[in-house]
Amino acid sequence: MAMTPATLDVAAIKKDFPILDVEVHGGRLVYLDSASSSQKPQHVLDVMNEVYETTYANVHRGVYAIAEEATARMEAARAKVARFIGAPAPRELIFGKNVTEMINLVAHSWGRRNLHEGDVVLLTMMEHHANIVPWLMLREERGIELRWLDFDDDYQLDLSDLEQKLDGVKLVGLSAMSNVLGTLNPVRQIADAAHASGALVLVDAAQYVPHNATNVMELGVDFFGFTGHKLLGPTGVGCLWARAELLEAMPPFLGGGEMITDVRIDGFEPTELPWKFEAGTPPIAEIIGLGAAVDYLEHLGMDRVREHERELTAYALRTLTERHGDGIVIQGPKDPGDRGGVISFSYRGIHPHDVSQVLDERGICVRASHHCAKPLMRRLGVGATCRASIYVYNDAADIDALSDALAYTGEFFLGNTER
Amino acid sequence: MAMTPATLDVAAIKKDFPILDVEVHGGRLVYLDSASSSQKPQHVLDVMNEVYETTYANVHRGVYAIAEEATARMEAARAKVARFIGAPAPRELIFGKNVTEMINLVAHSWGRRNLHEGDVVLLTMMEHHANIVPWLMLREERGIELRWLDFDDDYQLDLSDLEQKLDGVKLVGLSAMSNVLGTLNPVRQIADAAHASGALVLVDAAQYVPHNATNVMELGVDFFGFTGHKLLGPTGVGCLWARAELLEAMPPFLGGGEMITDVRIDGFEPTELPWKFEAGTPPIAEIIGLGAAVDYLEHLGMDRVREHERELTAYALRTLTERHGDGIVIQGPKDPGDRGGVISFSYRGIHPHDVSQVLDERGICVRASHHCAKPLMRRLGVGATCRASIYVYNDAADIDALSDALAYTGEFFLGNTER
Amino acid sequence: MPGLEDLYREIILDHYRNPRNRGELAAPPAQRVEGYNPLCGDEIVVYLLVSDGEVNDVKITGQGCSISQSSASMMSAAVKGKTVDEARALIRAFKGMMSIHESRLEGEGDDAADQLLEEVKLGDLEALQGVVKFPVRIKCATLSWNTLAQGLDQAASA
Amino acid sequence: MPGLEDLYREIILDHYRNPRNRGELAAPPAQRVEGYNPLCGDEIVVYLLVSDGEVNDVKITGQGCSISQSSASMMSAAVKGKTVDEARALIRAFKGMMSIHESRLEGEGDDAADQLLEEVKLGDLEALQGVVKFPVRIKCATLSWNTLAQGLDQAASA
Ligand SMILES: Cc1ncc(COP(=O)(O)O)c(C=O)c1O
Ligand SMILES: Cc1ncc(COP(=O)(O)O)c(C=O)c1O
Repeated sequence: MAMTPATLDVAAIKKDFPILDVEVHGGRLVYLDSASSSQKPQHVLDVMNEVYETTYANVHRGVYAIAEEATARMEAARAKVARFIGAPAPRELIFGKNVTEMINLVAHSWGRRNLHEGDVVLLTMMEHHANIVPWLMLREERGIELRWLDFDDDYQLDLSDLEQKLDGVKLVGLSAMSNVLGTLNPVRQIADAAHASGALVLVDAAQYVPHNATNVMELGVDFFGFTGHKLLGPTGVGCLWARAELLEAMPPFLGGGEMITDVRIDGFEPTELPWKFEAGTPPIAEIIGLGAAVDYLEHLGMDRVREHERELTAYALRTLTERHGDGIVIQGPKDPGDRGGVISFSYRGIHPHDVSQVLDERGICVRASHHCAKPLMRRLGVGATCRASIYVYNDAADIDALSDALAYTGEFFLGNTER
Repeated sequence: MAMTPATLDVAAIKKDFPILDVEVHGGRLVYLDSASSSQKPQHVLDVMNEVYETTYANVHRGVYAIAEEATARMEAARAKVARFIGAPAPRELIFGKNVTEMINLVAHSWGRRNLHEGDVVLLTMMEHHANIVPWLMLREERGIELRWLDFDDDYQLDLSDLEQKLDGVKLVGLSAMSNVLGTLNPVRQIADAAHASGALVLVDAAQYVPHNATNVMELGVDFFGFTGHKLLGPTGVGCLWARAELLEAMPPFLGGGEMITDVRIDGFEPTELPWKFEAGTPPIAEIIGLGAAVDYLEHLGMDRVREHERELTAYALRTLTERHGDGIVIQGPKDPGDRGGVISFSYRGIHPHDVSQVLDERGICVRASHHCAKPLMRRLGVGATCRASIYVYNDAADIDALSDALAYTGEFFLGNTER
Repeated sequence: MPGLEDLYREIILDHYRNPRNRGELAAPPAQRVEGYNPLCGDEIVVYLLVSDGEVNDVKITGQGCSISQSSASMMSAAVKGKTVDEARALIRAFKGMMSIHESRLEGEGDDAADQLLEEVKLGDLEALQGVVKFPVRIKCATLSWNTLAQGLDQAASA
Repeated sequence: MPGLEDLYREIILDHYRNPRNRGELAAPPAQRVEGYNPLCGDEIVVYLLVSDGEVNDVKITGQGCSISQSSASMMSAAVKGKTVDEARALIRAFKGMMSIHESRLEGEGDDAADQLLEEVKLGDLEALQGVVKFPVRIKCATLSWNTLAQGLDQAASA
């Protein structure tokens, strides 16, 4: 018998998320904006509260019991998150405030040491600003060149001329999954080609890690960033994994306490990994909270999470196109196997802001925005899209609610005809 | 009748902090390490939980109700914290992950634009690494000069040759209160002298804001950083206030979402204050939690907080020296009016690690460390000190417990004689 | 919690579905000014014919959400035929009505804005007052007004 | 929760109060190596007289906490008169006992260390095992051992 993962028990999962009990405008909350930020299960809140209520202290160096305990819990969370993404060693996992900071860390520390005028950084046309602006800043500062990988009619990266594109490239930066199109990119294939031509690979996995079983070694990448608040974790914590040799050769980024072994009035020595890149008091409770989020997800099983989302995405694509026909235009791959549960669309020419506003009246949360991907918006020829995105706590009823509310939105703005 | 602030009702306050009910090694927790990080009142935890449980969403641009509400709460917290420090406008208050990051922000963004080879940054010999290492990094990178203000026998800054010292100085960086000595520095006086000679002033107020009524305009400074976790707030949030003209003239620091108005494949435009300096998803719940901490402190009254700490510090200095005589050496100003409630000491030649370890057995938390101030440790001629530090939830009984446990520590290591 | 009816008053939807003064004017003699809301991608072009201190004609093109488009339409109807001074007073009053959130961030009091609101009659435009309850949408509502202000400056220096 | 008695065994306090092999050796012929724990400021100097593959004499100076000082004292007693190979095996075994926390951070398994522990007899040194329950203090306990290792390397290449 083939090992098919059983489906998630979404009804039970919904009960784990207190916010899903909230009433909005007199109805239930239908949260379809997890690509912006996920909701948090009670377990994550409980663990953070427990730390603050029973064993909170600043970490590292404290000799007393609650400081030892807080440190042990934070480092245990580091080990857990590292294992969760298949990292060979916890000391290769650096914490900061969000993935944006982590990509900036790479641009500042690795980039300023290794990129010089004329060096090329290859990005994709579906990057989030977090993986564009740091490189634009380096371009302004030292004249590196940015090059772009476009995508085809099914919103998949066009790799036909990848080898030429890689010429002169020192770093490839790509998102493992687009936060607008939902496209799951062929990270391994690109990483192999990049390495063959001598480039390193930075992956923005903000949308990938929350939804897919992850193994950085199998992906074969060099830098790998993701963010806690999209992963059922609290705000205020981001993660960067990188190979130890790379991190060891890089100069520190932020300077301050925790990241040194010695400071004199005329110089300092940075300390060992991971703390070398963690200046100042880390987000202690947040890291521990992220560890609890990982526990929760592992309890569900990441294969099941992916399978659930693939099925629900298939259901959504089918339902929305069957019901709304040409009225809805979905920007993203057709095959649910090629994509995650992020569905960008435009509806009957109604502006995304207006769509989202009317959906809100029905308790439905979708994002109407450029989704921090303006180059992509220009490439698509739109100013903004509506985006519905799913996670473990969503089910077919949520999709049906969206579909009904879209029909209502059409009536509201355009009058009574459904198409 | 003179307006003397009534003393705090510490017994009632202790009940607001769940962790103070915890048993350690079978006794009550005596937390005397608030200079490292403060404990959190139930109110702060409640507010953060409430956000996550009822109205959590990513901030900015979300059109739906819970996103509007989360944004409104975060921006209300910004306004509250700004008011708390007497800042004229909320948009002058930038949030990051800790004060270390905020000082690095100034060094990267203002420093790299305004400091060139040979320019001088004047620091004090009692700075925390957070206000040293970023400048050492700039020194390595572009050959700025660091100059140092020493202190006198009563651990007060020596300002006798301040004018000469200011010659060629572009920036003065000083902590408003030393995290080791407890010294309250004459910020206004130094700021006036600095401005008169054309230098700007950056204040590390990590130890000041939690314990003193603060008004940045009256202090007359330019950059002013502090950190949430020492201020009854959660981990993961730091603050920088600076005058709007300065912030507006500075280039952005981290690049990514939220901090732009436009991104093209060949450039970007940063957005307005404060978001220009807040790339990526901010620590949403943490900022709101910090707002709740400020509410709690304002409810107590910052004048009372200061008065309580002055009195308790006086009591501690008296008790410890009367009981332990020459056995205890306290590094810090004698007059409680000149200092905050941070008491560094060495005890009968016993190593601080050992002292702290034995105190822990009695449930007493003090820090044994260089306190991230190695240049100061070298200046004091010690490797480390023990540091007991107080806050609103400490009382005379906590000091008595410390004093008794010190006697026990002496017996434990040195045998039965008290001196 | 504010509801849809606070935002999408009938008169707003009417202006959205049947925008007034849609079209272009030859520039010159007219002023042509572009406005752009980077948050949502809304674009607007305002054409403005000013002579003898009076706004003789206004035309609007562009695309965007119902709030930005209806606000532009209402704006065009409100300032057409007014003196430049009256138009400027209207801009100040309208932005006063809208800027409660923004001015708080600046740390300014709202007194001046409140006073203006009492002096200038906004008429139909008051239908947009509900937008204030939806802070994200304020920039949609003010886009055409900021563009108009730029156009008036341009005309004055022409 | 581990208590004081886990850490400060009587034998440790004895070595702290009455350190063995305190003093200096003329260098050369002895090796002189400095060790430094930046976290707590502990300093140690190890003097090492090695000849014919044997550790003929060891002396220690420096200052630090009871754990670092007693560990140094015990170390000196344990390796004096041992062959260099025996001393190296002792270092590995001792660090194996101590490094549970550190090796986890490296992502390595603890199997090799466990095996070594069974083969090499640590004797008195096992009193330091309690330190493992106090991760912050591990670096205190290993300081003199790391310094010894450096000294042996230095002697080998001298
Ligand atoms: C004076 C001073 N500055 C800076 C810091 C650094 O604060 P954080 O670790 O929150 O960045 C501290 C506390 O550790 C401090 O006491
Ligand atoms: C693909 C991608 N990269 C980066 C980010 C930025 O994440 P954060 O705001 O947590 O830094 C996001 C989410 O906003 C994203 O979807």
